[in-house]
Amino acid sequence: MPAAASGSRTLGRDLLGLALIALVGLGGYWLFPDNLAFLTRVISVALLVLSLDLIVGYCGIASLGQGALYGAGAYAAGIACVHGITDPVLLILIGAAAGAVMGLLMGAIMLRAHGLPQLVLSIAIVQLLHEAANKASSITGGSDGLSGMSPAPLFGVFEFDLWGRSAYLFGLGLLLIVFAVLRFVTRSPFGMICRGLKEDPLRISALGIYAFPVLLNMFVISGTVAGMGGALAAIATQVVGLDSVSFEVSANALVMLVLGGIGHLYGALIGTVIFMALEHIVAAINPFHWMTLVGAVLIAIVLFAPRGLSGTLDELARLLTRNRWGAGR
Amino acid sequence: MSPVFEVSGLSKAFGGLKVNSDISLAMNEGERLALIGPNGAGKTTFVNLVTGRIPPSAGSVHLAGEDITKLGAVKRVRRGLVRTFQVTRLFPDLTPEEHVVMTILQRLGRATRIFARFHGDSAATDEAAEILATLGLTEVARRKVATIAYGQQRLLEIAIALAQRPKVLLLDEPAAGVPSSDTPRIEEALASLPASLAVLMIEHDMDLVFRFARRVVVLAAGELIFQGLPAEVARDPKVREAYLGSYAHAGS
Amino acid sequence: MTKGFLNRWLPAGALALAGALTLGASAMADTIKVGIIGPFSGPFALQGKNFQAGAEAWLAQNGKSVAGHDIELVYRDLPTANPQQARALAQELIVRDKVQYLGGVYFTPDAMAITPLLKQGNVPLVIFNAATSAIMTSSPLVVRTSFTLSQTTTPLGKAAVERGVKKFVSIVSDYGPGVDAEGAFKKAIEAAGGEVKEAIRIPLNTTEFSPIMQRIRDAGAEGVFAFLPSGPPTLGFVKAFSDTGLKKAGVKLFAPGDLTQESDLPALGEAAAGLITSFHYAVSHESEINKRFVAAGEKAIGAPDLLSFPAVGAYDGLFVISKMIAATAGKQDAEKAVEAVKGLGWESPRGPVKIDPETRHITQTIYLREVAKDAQGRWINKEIASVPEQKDSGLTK
Amino acid sequence: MQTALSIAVDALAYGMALFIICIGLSLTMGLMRVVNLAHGAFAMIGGYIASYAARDLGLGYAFGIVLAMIGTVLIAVPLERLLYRRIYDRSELSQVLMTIGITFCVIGITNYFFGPTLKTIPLPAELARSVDLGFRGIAGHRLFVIASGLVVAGGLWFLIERTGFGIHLRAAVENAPMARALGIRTEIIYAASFALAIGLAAFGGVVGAEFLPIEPYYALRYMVTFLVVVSVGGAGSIPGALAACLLLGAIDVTARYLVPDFGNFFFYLAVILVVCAFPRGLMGRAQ
Repeated sequence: MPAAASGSRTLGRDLLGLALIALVGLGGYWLFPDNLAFLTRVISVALLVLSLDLIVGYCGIASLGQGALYGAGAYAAGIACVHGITDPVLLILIGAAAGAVMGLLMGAIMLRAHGLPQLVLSIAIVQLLHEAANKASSITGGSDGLSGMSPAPLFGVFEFDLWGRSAYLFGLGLLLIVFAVLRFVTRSPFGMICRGLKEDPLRISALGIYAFPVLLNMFVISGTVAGMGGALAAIATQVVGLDSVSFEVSANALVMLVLGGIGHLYGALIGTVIFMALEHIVAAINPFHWMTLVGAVLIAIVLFAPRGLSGTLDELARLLTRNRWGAGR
Repeated sequence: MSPVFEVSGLSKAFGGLKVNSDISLAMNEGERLALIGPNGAGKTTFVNLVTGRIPPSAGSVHLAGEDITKLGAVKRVRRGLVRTFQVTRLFPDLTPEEHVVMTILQRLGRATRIFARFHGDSAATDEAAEILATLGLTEVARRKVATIAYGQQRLLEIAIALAQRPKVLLLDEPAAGVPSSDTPRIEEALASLPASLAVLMIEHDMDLVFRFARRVVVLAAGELIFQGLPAEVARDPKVREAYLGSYAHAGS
Repeated sequence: MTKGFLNRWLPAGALALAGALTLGASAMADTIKVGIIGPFSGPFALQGKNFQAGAEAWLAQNGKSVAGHDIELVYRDLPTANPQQARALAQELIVRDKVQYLGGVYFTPDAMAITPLLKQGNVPLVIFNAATSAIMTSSPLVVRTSFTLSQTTTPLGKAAVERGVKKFVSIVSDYGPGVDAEGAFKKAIEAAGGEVKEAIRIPLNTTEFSPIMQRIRDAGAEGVFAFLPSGPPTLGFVKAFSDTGLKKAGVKLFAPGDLTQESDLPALGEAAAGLITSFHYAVSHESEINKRFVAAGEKAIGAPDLLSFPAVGAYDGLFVISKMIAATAGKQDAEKAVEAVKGLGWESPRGPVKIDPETRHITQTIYLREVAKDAQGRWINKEIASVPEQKDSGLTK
Repeated sequence: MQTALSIAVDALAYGMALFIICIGLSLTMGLMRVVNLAHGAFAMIGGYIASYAARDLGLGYAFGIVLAMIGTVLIAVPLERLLYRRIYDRSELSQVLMTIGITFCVIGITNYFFGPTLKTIPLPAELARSVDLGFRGIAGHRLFVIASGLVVAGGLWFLIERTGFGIHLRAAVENAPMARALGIRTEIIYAASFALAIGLAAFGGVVGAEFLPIEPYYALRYMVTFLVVVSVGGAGSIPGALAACLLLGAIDVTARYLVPDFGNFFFYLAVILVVCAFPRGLMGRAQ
C-alpha cells in the first residue's frame, strides 16, 4: 500500500511493473520457445493464484476452494466450445462470466461463517462441484474429461496449434490486462475498504460500511479472474478434466500464493512461476521427491518467511522503515 | 426542543447477571454530556448497546426522534450516531489523510466504488485537508499512522468521527493513554467540536470531564445513580459510595 | 551485498533453468527418442513403475539399438488422470524433446487429450494401458498393446452361465472403461442366456463398499460383475464382499483381471480366493518367453511382488515401436510407421497376439483365471481356460 | 426394514471409525487451537507401523495397535517440539500451510521407504470372522470398531471432565498465563494432549484401516474428510464430534446405498447446510 504516494508516481510504478511482466513474458517466449505449452499453463494458473490473492490477501478470507471458480470458467468455456462457440475472446468472456456467477454463489455461502468453518465451507463447495461435474458426465465428460473442442484462430488469424505460440501470447496479453485492472481495482476506494475489513472489520463498520456486499463484490471479481484462467486453460489445452475443479488445485494455488507472498499481486505471480518451474524441473528429475520438497519448503516458509518470498525481499529492501501494513498479525 | 438522542429504560442481562438496568438519559442538540463510573460499572456494555453491537434486553434508543433500537450498528452510524474507540483502531499502514478521505467517501456514498481512484477524488481530498488542519494534523497528514505520536492518533480518531458529520458523537475515553503533555491538544480539539453537535463523552479523567461537560451522569453497578451539574457530582453521597466502595473492593 | 548476490547467481540460475528446460534438445544424430508418459509418482506410481519395468525388460533383452538406431526413453510423470497436464507433457515431448514416438498413458482422459496432437506432431502413440475402446477412433496414429474392457469382459458372460450363475448385479466405476465394461458384460451375459438385474455405477474414488453389498443382497442376485480400477478401491471391494458374508452366502463374483492385479494379491489374500476373473495376462502364465520376461521385469522393478499387467503392455509396446523404427529406417514418418505394424503378429509373454489392421488394437487370447495359491504358497491368478483371438468387441459392434 | 437396520449398522461402524480417528483432531483444534491437517498423516503412520508389525514381523493385531500408538507418538513428539510449538498462536492460514507441508513430507517419505502399494493389517481370527446378527452377517471387526469408539468417547470424557489432568488442560486452554501463574506447566500439558491426540489418531488409523485403507496418499485423501467432520461437530466437543461422525457417516452410507452414482455429493451438501446453520459446529464451544 503506497503511503501518500501521489497518483502519478503510483501510475508510473504500475507501468513499470506491467512492462516488467511483459518483458519477462516475452523473454520466456524467446528463451524457451519449446516450452510454450508449459508456460501457457503457468499463466493460466497465475490467473487463478491472482484471483485467490484478492480473497486471501486483500480480504483476509482463507479459502481452500478457489478451484471451484477456476473449474467453473474452464467447464463453461469448454462446454461452449464443444457446442460451437469457438471464438477465443468470447470463450474467455464466457469463462469470466461463469466464474463471476460461481464467485457470487461461493461468496454468499462462505461469508455466512468465519474462521475455520469458513475454510471448511470453501472445501465443501469445491468438493461438491467436483462431485456434480463428475455426475453430470453427459455435459462435462465426467471422469473421462471434456474433449473435442477446437477453438477458432485468434482474431481469425492465429491458430491454437501444437507449438502453442498463439495460446501463449494470447495468455500473456490477457494476464497483462487483468493485472493492470487488478492494480487499479485494489487501489480503488473499494480495494482500500477490503484491506480495511481484513485489518479491522469493527473500525470499518463504525464508518457505516457493510462488510458483506463489499466482500461479495470481491468474490465476484475474484471469480471473474479465476474463470478467465480456467477458460484460458481450456482453450490452450482443448481438454477440461475434473482436476480443474478440485481440492488439489485449490490447495496448490494457496501454496503458490503464500510462497510468493500475499496481498500485493506481484507475490502471486512470483509464487506461481517459482513453484511451477520447480515442480517442472524437480518432478522431471525425481517425482517421488517432489512432494517431500514442497512440504519442506512450506514448513520453511511458515517458520522463516511468513510473508512469502516477495514479502521477505520487501523486508530486506525496506529494512529501515518499520510497521508495515499488517505486519505482525 | 425535542432531544436529539434519547435512551429510555435500557437494560441488558447476561444470563442472570444484570450489567445495565433501566438506564434513561436524553441529550439536546449541542449538549456536552459526560458519563463516568468506576471500573465494571457497565460503561462498555452501555456503549455497545447504544451503538448496536449487542441487542438490549429491554428499553429503547431514539436518534433525532426515530426509534433505532432495532437497527444494526452500521445503520445507526449511517443515521448519524458516531463513535470513537477507547483504544485507537486505525490502520497502521495508511496515512491520516487516507483515513479521513475513506471516511468522507463513505459519507458521500463513494467508498466502495470499484472503478474509481482513491486519491483521485479532489472534493474528498480537499475536505480531508480542511478537517486535518482544524485538528492540527496537516504536518503528519501524509505519514503512516504507525509512525505518528499516540496523541496525534487520538486526534485522528476525532477527525474521522468529524468527517462522518454526526448528529450525536460518542467519545470513548478520548484522552486514554495520552501523555499529559499532549492532553491540552486533545482538549483544544474537543473545544472546537461543532457547537450544534451533541457529544456524549465517556471518561475517567475528572479534570477533563469538569472542563468539557455541562452535565454529568454517573453509572455504577449497571445503574444510573446521578444526573446533574459537574460541580455537584463530587458531593453526592451515592456517587462517593459507589467510587469508594468499589475502591475498597478492588483493594481487598 | 544484495546486488552482488543477484549479479552472481541470477545468470547462473537462469542458465541452469534454461539447461534443465532444454535438456536433450541437442540430441545426437542417430538416437531415436521415445517419450513415455505414465504415473511414476502418486497413488498410481506402481502402474508407472510397471511401464518402466516392462520397457526396460525389453531393452535388456533386445539391446538398445534397432536397425542401427539407438533408442532413448524419455519418461514424463503424470501422477493422476489430468488431461491438461497430459497434453502439456505430450506437447513438450514432441516440440522440445523431439521424440519420434509417444508411449505409455495409463488413463483414458489423458490419452484423449494427447491424440489430437499426433497428426500435427507427426508422432504415433502406442498406448501401454488406457483401456477405453473409443480412444482408437480419435486418431489414426494410435496403436494399443494393452486391452479393452469389452475385450477382457466378454468371455465372462459365457463362463458365468456355464457355472450356473445367471442373475447379476453389475457394479462399475463411473468412467469410460467402467461404462465399456458394463456394456460388454450386459451384452455377453444376455447372449449367453443370463441377465443383469441391476447396473450400478459408483464414483472412482469410492473406498467404503458395505452399502453396495447391501444393494447386491437386496437385489437377490446370484452373481456380481464388478469392474474398478486397481488400487485402494479394488481391495476394499473384495474385502467387503467377503466380510459382509456375500461370499459365504454363495454369491459369485466375476470380474476383469484389474480386480486381482498381482501386486494387490498379497494384500487381498484369502478374501480373494476362488475369485474368477478374465484378463489378457497373468504373471504366472506358463510359457518360456513369459518366464524370461518375468525374470527381466522383476529385475527392473526391484521386487517380485510388484510386477503386473501394465509391464507387459509396455514390453509389447516397445516391440511395436521397434518394428516401427525398423520400417521407417529411423525417419520420422508417423503414418508409415503405423501402417507398418498393422496386421503385425508375434509371440508375446501373454501368448500369441496381433495388431488388428482395422482398429489398430491388439488381438489376443483372454484367459479365465481363478485366484489360488501356487506351489510356493504365493497367491496367483491361475489360468483355467482360454479364449483365443479376442478382438475388441467394443469397436467392432 | 431389514435393509434399513443393516444400513444403520454399517453407518454406525463407519461413523465410529471416523470418530476414533477424528476425535484427536477435534481435541487439538478445539483445545489447543491448532488446525492440524497432518492429523491424517499420523493416522497413516500408525497404520504403516501396525501393518509392518502385524504382517511383516508377525507380531499380531493387538501388539500391532500398541506399537503403532507408541511409535507414532514417538515420531510426533519431536515434531511437536520443533514445529507445532511455533504455530500455536499463529493464524489459521499459517497452521494450515505448515501442516499441509508436514503432510506432504510424510507422504513423500512414506512413498520412498514403503513404496506406493496398499498395506493391510491382518486381523486376528476372532475379528476376521463374520458374526451373524440375525438379519445379516457383519465382520467381527466392525463390532470391535463400534465398541472401541464407545470406549474412546467415554474414556476421553472421563479424562477431560473428571481428572486432574483434564482440569489442568481446561485451565491451560481457558487462560494460559493464569494457569502458568498457578504453577501448571502448560507446555507439558500441551505436549501431553498432543501426544494423546496423536495416539488416538494412530489407533484410529489402525482400526479404521478396513474402511480407509492404508496407502501413502491416505494422509491427503482423507484430510478433507477429517477436517470437515471435526468442524461440523464443533472443534473440541466430544459429543459434538460423536454426533457429527454418526450423522455424516449415516448420510454417507445411506447415500451410497440409495444413489451410489452421486458419490460424496450429499455428504458435502450436508456439510454446507450444517455449517451454514451452525457456524460453530453442532456442539461447538462459544468463543
